[in-house]
Amino acid sequence: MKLLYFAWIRERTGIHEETWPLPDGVTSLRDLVAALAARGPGFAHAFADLKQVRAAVNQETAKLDDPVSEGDEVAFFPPMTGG
Amino acid sequence: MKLLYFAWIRERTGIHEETWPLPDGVTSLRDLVAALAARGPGFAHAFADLKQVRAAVNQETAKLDDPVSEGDEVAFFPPMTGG
Amino acid sequence: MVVRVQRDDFDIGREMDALLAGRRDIGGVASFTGLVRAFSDARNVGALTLEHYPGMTEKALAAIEAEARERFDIQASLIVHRFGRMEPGERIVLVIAASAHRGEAFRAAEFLMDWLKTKAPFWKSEETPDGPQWVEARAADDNAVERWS
Amino acid sequence: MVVRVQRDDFDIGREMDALLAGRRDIGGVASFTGLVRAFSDARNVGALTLEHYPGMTEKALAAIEAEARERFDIQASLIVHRFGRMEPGERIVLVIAASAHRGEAFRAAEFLMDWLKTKAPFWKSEETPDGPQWVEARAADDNAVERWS
Repeated sequence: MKLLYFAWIRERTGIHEETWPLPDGVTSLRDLVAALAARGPGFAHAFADLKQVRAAVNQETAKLDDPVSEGDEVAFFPPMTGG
Repeated sequence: MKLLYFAWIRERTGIHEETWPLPDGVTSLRDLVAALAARGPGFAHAFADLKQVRAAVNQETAKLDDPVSEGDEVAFFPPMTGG
Repeated sequence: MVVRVQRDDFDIGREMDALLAGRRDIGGVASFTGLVRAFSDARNVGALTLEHYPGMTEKALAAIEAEARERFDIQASLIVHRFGRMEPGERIVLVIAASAHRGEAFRAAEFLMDWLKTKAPFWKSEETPDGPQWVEARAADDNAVERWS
Repeated sequence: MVVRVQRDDFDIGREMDALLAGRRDIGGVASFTGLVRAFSDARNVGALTLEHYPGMTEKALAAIEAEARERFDIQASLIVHRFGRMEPGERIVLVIAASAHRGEAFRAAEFLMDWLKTKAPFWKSEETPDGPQWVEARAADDNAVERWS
């Protein structure tokens, strides 16, 4: 799957964009966040406070319990501050 | 005094701007309107429905019972439709 | 603070740039541009002629702007109102309100327009298939002004 | 209907003219321009850098505009949002809403701005005396917590 990180989530993971294989047993965004947070301290820090994390699946805003599958583009970012 | 007429009041009186001596006994806008309405059919028509007439004395919006005196600039016009 | 009454058209970008030149404290700028519509109250309008009261108009616009600055937290504002003959699609009036905060800017711009409609000495005559017709003041505009009083 | 995401500045007069070219049914056009302020939450801001999510941003802006057209009686609308680094006084965002009636134009423009703040994937980083700081979403504007939890 394609993963994207923005703003301070990008800074903490140290990655803007990557291709990552969907781990076994991961079916929801919640599962994916748990798997990512286990990748190292930067990722753990990025996902430490889920109240501050938003996500999109295939460029549509998504909820934690929404499904994810191989081939999806999943993005993580803080609350938006446009305008 | 200086008298000004705008929009359909100007059309009915046939005058845009004139100098007119303050008639004897005229102390309020209400008196002035009565004196003007007696000047002829065009003036009578212009002031036939006072609900549709607004006035300004010395370029400030005025009420019918406001005073007028020689030397004033008095304007008559319909409700404003700017913007 | 700018008020202007003129026959000529205006350029909103240039007006805004001039109003805000050198400012670094403005977060948002709300504007409203009024245009001549080809239809008004279900009748065709070929063109509009705006008559005004030179001298009083400028004072009335300045008073409206002062009132807006009294009521709203705005750092800059502008009113430009045209007179004379204008065809459908042409610009009639521009108001701009600039503030640190967007809500105040929107509120002030709408206030400026509401008051302009009933407190500035302009009168519109429309060219219609039945000849020229003076535009009547709308009850809706009177209500809009009452909102603010 | 126009939505655009770009690094370059925009000219509000030119945008409005292009949006309304040939129209004769528009009575009023409300606009809002957001600018970089030199002060934000009582701290000095030297400049702002806007990051966005290319691809999703355009979709989000189009969805916001479609929602505005659903809710308000508007005949034309535009959103232009910049990204990249901008200094105080520079323009960040422009929204325009055009309608036969001024109330609808104002309402739609304000709606576009409100939704842009929380539903378009932009993130602001401010250059402050203490180094770069990500701008935090205002609790009052952000109902996304419910969606997410």
